[in-house]
Order: sequence, then C-alpha cells, then structure tokens
Amino acid sequence: MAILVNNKTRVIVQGITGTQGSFHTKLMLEYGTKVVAGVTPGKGGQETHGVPVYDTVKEALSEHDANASIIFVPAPFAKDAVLEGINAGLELIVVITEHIPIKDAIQMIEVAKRNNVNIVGPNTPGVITPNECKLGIMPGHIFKRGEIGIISRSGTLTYEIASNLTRAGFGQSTCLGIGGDPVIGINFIDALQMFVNDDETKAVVLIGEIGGDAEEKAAEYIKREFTKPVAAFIAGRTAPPGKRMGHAGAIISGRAGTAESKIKALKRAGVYVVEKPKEISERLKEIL
Amino acid sequence: MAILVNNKTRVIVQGITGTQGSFHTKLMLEYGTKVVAGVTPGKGGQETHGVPVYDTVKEALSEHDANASIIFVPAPFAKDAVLEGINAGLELIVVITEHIPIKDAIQMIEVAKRNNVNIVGPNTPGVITPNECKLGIMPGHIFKRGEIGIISRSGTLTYEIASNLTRAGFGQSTCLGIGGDPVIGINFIDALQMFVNDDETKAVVLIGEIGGDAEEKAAEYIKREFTKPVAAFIAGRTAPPGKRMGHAGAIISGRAGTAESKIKALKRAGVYVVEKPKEISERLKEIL
Amino acid sequence: MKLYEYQAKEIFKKFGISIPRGQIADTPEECKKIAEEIGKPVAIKAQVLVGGRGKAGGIKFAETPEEAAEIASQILGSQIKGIKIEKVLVEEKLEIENELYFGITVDRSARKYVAIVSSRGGVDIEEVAEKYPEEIIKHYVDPLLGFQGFEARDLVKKIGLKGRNLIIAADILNKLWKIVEKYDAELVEINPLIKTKDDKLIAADARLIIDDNALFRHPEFEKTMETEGKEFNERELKARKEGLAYVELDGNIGIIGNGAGLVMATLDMVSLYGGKPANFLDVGGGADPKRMETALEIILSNPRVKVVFINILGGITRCDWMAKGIIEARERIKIQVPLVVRMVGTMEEAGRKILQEAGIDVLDSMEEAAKRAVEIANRIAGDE
Amino acid sequence: MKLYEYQAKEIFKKFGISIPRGQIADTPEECKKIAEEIGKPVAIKAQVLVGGRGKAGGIKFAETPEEAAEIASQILGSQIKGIKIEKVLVEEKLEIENELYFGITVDRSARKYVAIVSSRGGVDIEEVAEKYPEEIIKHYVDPLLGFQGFEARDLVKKIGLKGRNLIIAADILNKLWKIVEKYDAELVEINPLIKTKDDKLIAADARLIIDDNALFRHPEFEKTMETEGKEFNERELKARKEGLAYVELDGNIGIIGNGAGLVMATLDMVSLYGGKPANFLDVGGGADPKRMETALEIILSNPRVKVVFINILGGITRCDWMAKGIIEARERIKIQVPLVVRMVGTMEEAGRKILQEAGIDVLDSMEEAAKRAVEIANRIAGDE
Repeated sequence: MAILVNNKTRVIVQGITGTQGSFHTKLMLEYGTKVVAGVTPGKGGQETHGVPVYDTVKEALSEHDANASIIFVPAPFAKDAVLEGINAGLELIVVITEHIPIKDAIQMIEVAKRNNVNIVGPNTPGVITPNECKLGIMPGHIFKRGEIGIISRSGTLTYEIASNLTRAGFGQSTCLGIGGDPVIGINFIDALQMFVNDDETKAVVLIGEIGGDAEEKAAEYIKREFTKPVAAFIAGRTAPPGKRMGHAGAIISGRAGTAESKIKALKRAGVYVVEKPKEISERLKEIL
Repeated sequence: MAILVNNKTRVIVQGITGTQGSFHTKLMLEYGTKVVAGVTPGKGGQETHGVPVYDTVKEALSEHDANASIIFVPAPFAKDAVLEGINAGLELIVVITEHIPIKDAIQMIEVAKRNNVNIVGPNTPGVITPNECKLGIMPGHIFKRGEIGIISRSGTLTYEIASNLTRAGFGQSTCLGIGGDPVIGINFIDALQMFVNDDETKAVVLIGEIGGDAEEKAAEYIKREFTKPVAAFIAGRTAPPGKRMGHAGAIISGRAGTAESKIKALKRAGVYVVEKPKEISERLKEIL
Repeated sequence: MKLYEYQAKEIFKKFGISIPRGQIADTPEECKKIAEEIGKPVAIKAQVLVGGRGKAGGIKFAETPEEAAEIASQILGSQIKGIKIEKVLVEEKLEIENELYFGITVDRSARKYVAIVSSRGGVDIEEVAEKYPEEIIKHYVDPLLGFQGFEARDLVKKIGLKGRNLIIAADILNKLWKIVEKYDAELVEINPLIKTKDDKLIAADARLIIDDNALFRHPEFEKTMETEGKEFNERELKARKEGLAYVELDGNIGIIGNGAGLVMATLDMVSLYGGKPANFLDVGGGADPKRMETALEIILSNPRVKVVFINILGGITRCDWMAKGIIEARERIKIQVPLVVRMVGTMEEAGRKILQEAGIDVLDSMEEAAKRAVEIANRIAGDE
Repeated sequence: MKLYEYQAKEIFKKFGISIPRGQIADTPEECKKIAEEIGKPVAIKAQVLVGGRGKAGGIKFAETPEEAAEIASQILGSQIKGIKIEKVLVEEKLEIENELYFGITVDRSARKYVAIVSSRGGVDIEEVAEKYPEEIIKHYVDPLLGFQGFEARDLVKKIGLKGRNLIIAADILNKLWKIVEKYDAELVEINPLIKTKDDKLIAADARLIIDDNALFRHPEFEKTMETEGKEFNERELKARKEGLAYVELDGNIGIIGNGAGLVMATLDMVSLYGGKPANFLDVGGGADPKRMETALEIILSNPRVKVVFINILGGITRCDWMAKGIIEARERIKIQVPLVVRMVGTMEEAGRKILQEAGIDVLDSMEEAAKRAVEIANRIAGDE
C-alpha cells in the first residue's frame, strides 16, 4: 500500500529544463517513476530525457494524464508554480525548492489546503515508495521495500538512517521528507495519520531536529492515538540558541525548539528516542 | 412577506456616533426599525438616542441579538467595518457609505459571498419594507405598504417614483436601493430573484441609469424566467459619453453603458419602459 | 483620474515594461531636439485625455527632426474635441510586426478585476469584442489571491505567444496587475502592445485611470491631479474643489438637483420637452444652504445659461435649506436669469414659503417644471 | 536578517508608530549632545542583535547630559555576549504607567502569521506564556485576506484598552502587520509598548527580523545587511558570501558535512563522545570540489581548530568531487591539522581511492568517525 506515491503516480516535473530539474528527471525515470511530462514556461515543444516539455501545466495535462508534480523552480517563482499545479487539479505537489520566502509558503500551503491538495515541502528531498515511485532527489538505491515508514525534516540524515535500516534488513513502505523549512505542507502529524491507515507500515521512524514544536505536537498526537511503534532521532542537541543550523527551520528561538524539549515530549509519548542514528535499527529489532 | 428586511430585522448601526449615523439612527428608530445597538470603536459605553454603543460588533452581539447592520463609517474604513460585520455573523449589511475604493468593494463583496452574507450597496439609500423596517436613509413617510417591489440604482429618483406610486395608490412591498457604485453587492438580478419568491409582490419597478450592463443583464434574466410584470425608467438618456454623472457607476465608457442600449434590452424583454418618471404609475394602472 | 500617456508610460517604465524611446515636449524646438537624439523616424503624439486621438489627427510621424518640429508646431496649440494640446510625446517610430491588446479593468457583473488580452491590438477593443468575440481572451482575477504568473502565461499562450516572448508578455501582464494593485487603478491598458520586427514587445500606447475614490491613499498623485486639471475649465475645477458633481454640456438651461439619478432624469425631461441642458449638477444628499449657493454660483458663471431649473426632492435634504441657499445666492451674486424651482419633500412648506416671499414660484411636478424651464429658455433664445 | 533597534524604529516611525525622542550615537560626546537636546533624563541603550541586553547591562539611565556621556563611555566598546558595542541609542526616558507586548510572527504549526498581544510587556514573552498563558492573546492572520482593523480592535480590547487608546493600539498593531507584509518580516515586536503617565502609547523597544529568503525582493535592505555584518566575524562573513551555512562554536573540532540534519547529527555525535565542535558547516546538496575547498579554507582559518571531521553521505553529492576538493584544499592551503573523513554513497569508491592515494583514511560509520575525531582532538589538546 504505502502512502502518497505508488506505481499509479503519474508525474509532471515543473522546472524540468533547469540543471536540477533535468538531472533528477533522469534519475527518477531510471528509478521507474512515471514522469509523463515536464513544464518550463517558454520552452514548450522541447524534450528532456525523452519527456515532452510544455509551457504550462494546463497544457501538459491536456496531453497527459498526471496526478502529481515535483517542483524544481527557483525560489522567487516557486509559489507561482505551486499555485499553477493546484489550479490545474493535481493532487500532490512535491516542492524541492529551497529558500522560498515564508510569506509565499504560507499562502501556497493555504491555497493547497482549501483545494485539498497535498504539498510535500518546501525544502524537501521528496518522497519515495521503494520499487514503485521516487518523487524526489534522494538516492534511490539506498531504499528497499518493507515495513518501516520514515518521516523526516532532513535530507542526508534520512539517507544515513534509511541506508542503515536497509543494511539491517528493514525495508521501507514510504520514506517522506517533510522539509526543513519552518512552514511546510504535510507535517509529522499529517504523515503519521497517513501511516495509521497503511497496513503495510508496521513501525514509523521519525527524524526530527531543533526549531519549532512539530515534534512536540507529534508526540501529543502519538500519545493520544497513534498505535504503531515509533522510533525517533532528534538532531541538534548541541546547537546553540538563536543560530540557524542550515535549515531555515532549524533554530532555537529563546527557549523554544530545543532538542531536549522534543526528546522529552517524544519519550513521554512512548517513542523510542535514540542517541545515535545507527541505533534506530537496533531499537527496531527489539520492537518488531 | 416582502424581501430582505421585515419586523424581525434587528439592527446594529456601525458608525453610530457620527453625524450621519446618529441622525439616521434617530429617523430609523422613529420609523420603528429595531435598532438594538451601535458600534463606534473607542466610543464603547456611550449611548446614541438611547441605543447603547459598543467598541466592536462582536461585543454588541454578545449583548444583543441582531442579524443586520447598516454602515455609516467613512469610506477609508468601510471595508473594515463590512468585514467586521461578516466576521461577527450578520446576515445582511447595508452600506450607505459613498466613495469606497473599488478594490475595497470587490474584496468585501467577495468575502461576503463566500460567507453567504447579503450586502446592499455601497452608495445606497438602503432598503425599506414599509411599516416594518427602514434600514436606510430614505424619507420613510413617502412609502406605503403594498404590492410593488422597487429596485433602483438611484436615491432621490427612487423617492420621486415611490412617492408618485404612493400618491397613485400603489403601495410597496420592499423598496431596495442597490447602490450607485460600479461594484455592488445585491444587483438587479439578485433582487428580482428575491421578488420572484415574494408572493406579496405583484409587479416590480426597476430604476436604472447609464453605465455598466446591469440593466441589460437584468433584461436577459427577465426575458428568460421572470414572470411578474416589470416597469422601468432609465435615467441618463442625454448624458454625454466618458463623463461620470454623479454616481461612480454612471458613466458611458466608449459605446458601452448607454441608456438606449438598456431601454432596448428591457423593451425586448417585455419590460414597460417609460419616458417620464411619473408615467410609471400610469403604466402600472394599465398592467395590474 | 485619467493619466496622460506620458505619465502612464513613466509608471510602466518604473515597473519594467518596455516603452519606446522618447520624451515629452511642449515646443517645436524641443521636439526637434528629441527627434535628433532619437536619430530615426519619430512618432509625435498629442497628449490629451479624450479618446479617439488618432482619428482626430493627434498622432503623426516624421522622417526628420525638421519634419518633427513642423508637425509639432501644427499639433501644439491645436484642439482635439475642444481640448487644447499643450504637450506632445516624441518617440521612436517602431517597426511593427503585429499589434496586441493587453488590459486590466473592472468587470461590474463579475464584481472582479478582469485581465483582457487580444491578438487584435491597435484598434478599438470594443469593436474587436463585437466583431471577433473569440479573439478577446478574458480572465477574472481572484479578489483575495490576486493575479498569478501562471494565469498570465495561460492567457498570453491563448493568443499565440511562444518562447521568450511568452515569458515577457506574461510578465508585462503581471506588471499591469501590480500597477492596478499598487495604484488602485480602475483601468490599465496597452493598446497596442507592439511586437517589433526584431521580436521585442513594446508598449506603444499607455492608458491608466486611477480610482478617484482611492486617491486618499495615493498622495503620490497630487501633482498629477494638477496636470489633469488642465483638461477642465474654470467652472469644472471649482466644482471639483467644492466636491460637487458637475458636468458641463452645451445647452442653455442650467440644472441643479439633489441626487445623481434625479439630476440625470431632470436633464432627460428637459431634453424630452425640447430644451438643452447646460450642465449636470448634483448638490448631493443633505446639502446645506451654502452648498446650494455655491452650486448656483458655478452654474451662473456659465454665460450660456439663460434659465436655471432647480429640482429638489427633499429626503435627507431639507427644502427650507435649499430655499435659503437660493435666496442668499440671489442676493449675493445678483442673479439675472429666471429661476424655475421644483421642490417637494422634507420641510417643503417652509421652503416654499421662503421662496414665494421672495417672489419665486415653486412647482410640484418635475415634468411640469422641466416643461416650464424649456418654455422660458426658448422664449429668451427667441428674443435674442 | 535582524535589524538593530534603531533601524527597526526608523521603520516604525515611517509607518506612524510613536517612538521615544532620541538619536543614535557612537561617541560619548555625541551622546551628551543628544541628551542636551532631549533636555530631560535619558535612556542609553547598547545596539546589539543578541537577546538579553538589559540583563547584560546594555540599558542604563542618565539624569544629566554629563552622566549620559559617562555611561556611554562605559557601554561603547564594551562587549555583550562577545559582541563589541559600537553604537548606543539615546532616548528620552519615559514616564511609565504600564507596559504591553505587541508582536507578529510566524506560527509554524498553524502555518500562519500570528498576532500576539499581552498586558504583560517589558519581560520575556515566553516566560509570560508559561506563567500566565491566559494573558497572551493570539490571533491567526488569514493568509489570503491579511490582518484587518477589526481583528486588531478585537485583540487590543481583550487586554483592556479603551477609548482613544483602543483605536491607537489597534492602529499600531495593524501597522506592525503592514510592516510584516511590506518587508517580509518573520518577526516584528514591540516589547514593551509603553503606556505613559500622560496616556500615550510609545514603542520603547523594537525588534524586526526580515526573512532572509525574501531579501531578493527588498533591495532597500542592502545597506542594512552591511551593518548587520558587524555582528559576524571574518569567517562567518566569508561563509555568508559563499552561501555556506556556517555557525561558529567554541570547540576545537572543525566539522563539515552535506545536509543540515546530517551536520547537526555529526555535531551531536562529536559531543556524545566527549568532543567539542568548533563549528557547524553544511556544504549543501550537490556541492562541487571548489565548494569543499572553500569550506575547508573557512574552517581552517579558525585557529582553535585542531582536527577536521568531514562527514559526507553522497546522494546528489558526489564523493569523488568532495575528495577532489579536499585534496585541492590540502595542496593549496597546506593543511596542518589531521583530517578525519567519513564518506559513503554516490561515487564512494572513486572518492575513497582519491583520498587513500593521498594518504587519507576513510571511514564508513559516522559514529566511528566521530569517535576517532574526538580521540585525535583530545590527544592534541593533551599534548599542548
């Protein structure tokens, strides 16, 4: 089953002719993702790795059947691209783009919500359901299909943990990067709710980091109603307050957003919080 | 029956402590309108003609049961007042204020629509259901209860025609000024649709003027499905193109918005269009 | 408030919309100098706010600076629809491949702004809408979200723009929206938007009308309002200053009333009985005596006015106040022309009494009064 | 980007929010002059971007101009949390009746801006939120409609404002929203908003943080970015210029990694094994050799760094490129300290080969590598 993407996901790449867009279109195609069309305004009529390019999403959809898009459009134009995808009737939009202004993020996520469109990101590596669909920029080979759902605010740290899991024999149902920005579409709770209904997923790995209170909110939710086992790693225990640690969202503001607070909340909710990334698989062995 | 207002209408006056607001609160009270509260920010705790004044609509509604408001707030603050009324849950808002920027009008009317709130105006004399409720600034004594519905873009010209009707023995079910601005809430068609369902109303008088195509659109609607007799007067047959005739909405732009076009369309829809205001009652005598 | 082409183009330029190279001139010499600087054939365009400038000979082309000066000397000081031309815009003549129409305005029925593009630019867009409705592409702007880039691209794609020009054209349309938003425009229009032979998109003309009701939040237009004043005569300027709605016409019956619809109907009645209104003047609701006095003063400063017809229907307006204003005006400015007064409604009796004591007859019916005013005007005109 | 108090207040003033009379000074003499002009007791406030200025002695009061100069000479040049004070703001001392809190920021969970007011201003608002949650009044701003006047009035009414001050306070809150909208602020805050004894509302302090990601649409802050630079050391400035996420810490193990989460985790592992990271540095996704070279250069210009731990997990980042960058940096800048490299993922083999040929060991596990780096650092520290 998995969540969000599967072998029925048919993808439009928005910003397909850019360096990143083109490069990852190739990798997604190689992984087996059904990339049916690309969009770059002004480049309609071209092809990128055999994928036809259109000027607008509407036009692409008039020629191809698609239900999702992935966005590689530069930050100043990303909101426009997301709104275009929503307006054209897509169901899922993965926003890879980093550095989108927070005001734009707030607006595009609000419009998505009003139109029942799922937004992943911004500033996310994307989402992958191994062997079915890779809608993102993660290295596909480190994932293996299985029973663990992963939800993460981070990119590379997710690969670290996912490859650990894979090596330890734990495959993944779906691995979802929710994005490193302060304001994102699908958050921990939304993703947990999806995994609840996914019978394939037996346990969930939650990878958090400093900043905000998404982990604390997730902990409340888990405590209240999430029934599957959850293991977690929180990055940034040694981060100083007031400094952005790479991600726009990774900042301790005053006394809020510390790793301690998150770890405490998660532990209180019965989540298995580990100190080292590699311990996740060890812990899962004990649980499952 | 009548439309929009009746003896169950309970009114908040927004901008009650201003010259106009205070003056017309008195006149509305004298007419018998149930004015239950007034609002002027910063003047909460005062009284105007015995009506208690509050700082906010929300506060007024926490103390009084009301379903409508009338707005005398100056143009720069009128949109804010309308949004406040919508937000507080009123069902009908009559916007007397003139000179509201068109951008503000567009936004407040859109928000009203999304919240199923009826807006009358802006730049309207308001609405009156004789003997029940006067929610406006029209002179109450010229109206008499009866079977004629009036819909008008004008103020004084409506009084002219209404007093003619009254003198000729034709009372009114409801008389509605839709407002002289280009962008208004309830328009001719909306009002006609209300009169269709009002058994008390046997015929409708439509008072139009140059500018826009609301009369042409109304004509299409009447031709298509309006079953009661309609008499009409269109002001501005001698108005030159390109000049605003008092009302912000009364302007012939290029070749659009002429009285000829409106008269032609209405006649084609079977409406009895008269040349002189006083002929309306003569015509109604023939019809009814 | 209408902006002149050159003023609108300054704003376009600030927003990054390409306009032709050029400058404003008010003498033939300046015009020549600008043409020399441009160094190629130029267009010389009369700056007026009335429409139909092209047909009225307000746009001409010159091959040389000398010819430009020659043409400027013809245009400057001449009149278009009664308005004296004081400035011309001198611009490089463009090599036209085709002409598009881009505009954003308010759609009353939809209660929204509407963006309009057409592949048939350079002509009257209303004519295009009638003859080739399928070539008018419209998009209603979401009042809360505004106009988005992708919506502009969807639109310009429909009129066949491709490649780089698709992006540039969409960008121009989005910029027009930004102008609407920033300046509370009720109309912004490029007609034509020219595609040049070397494939550039340039706004050859520019129209921009600011919502008068929103001027309070745009102090930046205070200076523009002064230049706009040049299109008005003294009476119109005074009325604007006093906040009276006044429109001058070419007849001889001065008209004052309260309420825009009533005054329009009054004009119509006068015309119906064969008279010619000299003006539209609405004193508005709840006017005081002073206001009526000012109204009369403005009307009577028009030498064409032979009779004044005052039509008051008292609602929030008090008849006695209006009567008082009439008497005061008569005393102060020594009214020489006959007055026809129709007055009913609030404080009617008091008003009548004031006027009758001053020897002024008051009528009940606006139709009767209109008829009377026309009769008097015709008699005086006959006498003259 | 954080603005200094005096910069934020300039913006507040432009938007019509009342601020205390005052001026910025960078010498005691200037400070004295300003105090003389103000002609009453003054507050002297160190301009720093770090929090807790008051507790650190950065705000003092002076009764006379002489005292003001005296205090300024103490504050100017002193340090707060390691930052040298170069400017003080000299302002009239206000007669406080009570202190309020007004702010607008982003609520991540709600995915909306949130306006917050409290009758308990002048103290840490987070502390108020913990101790007196009922005295924190919040309102989420509709992302499409924005923040309306009536919403501001509803809010300020809840903290007991009445009469004229209700309108003024609501207006201040609406202006904070306009600042958020206009400048893409992620935080705008008045703490405290002071109600003076003569019943005026004055913004005694001002905080304003602009969303870094939105700076591309705010060229007006270019100059401000320069002044902000003063809070950074050379290495931090260079990293910002190069677009590298770099945060300096006080340890001795230099750290480079790819991906914010991975680098944070790397820091955590180093700490876990008893080491002290000297910095956070994320080369980002898909970095080229040059980028790694620059990263090493920045890290190694920090004299505290005794060992460098490079943690690369190749996804879109290529291990061979990273290896190349390391080698090139080593050759160019003559690296004196030991390198611990962990490298797995894309092009791992090629990367390993490059490094091993250059005599650099490569590890598989980040935990192992962290442990090794700590051991080396401790050994060197022990030797010194």
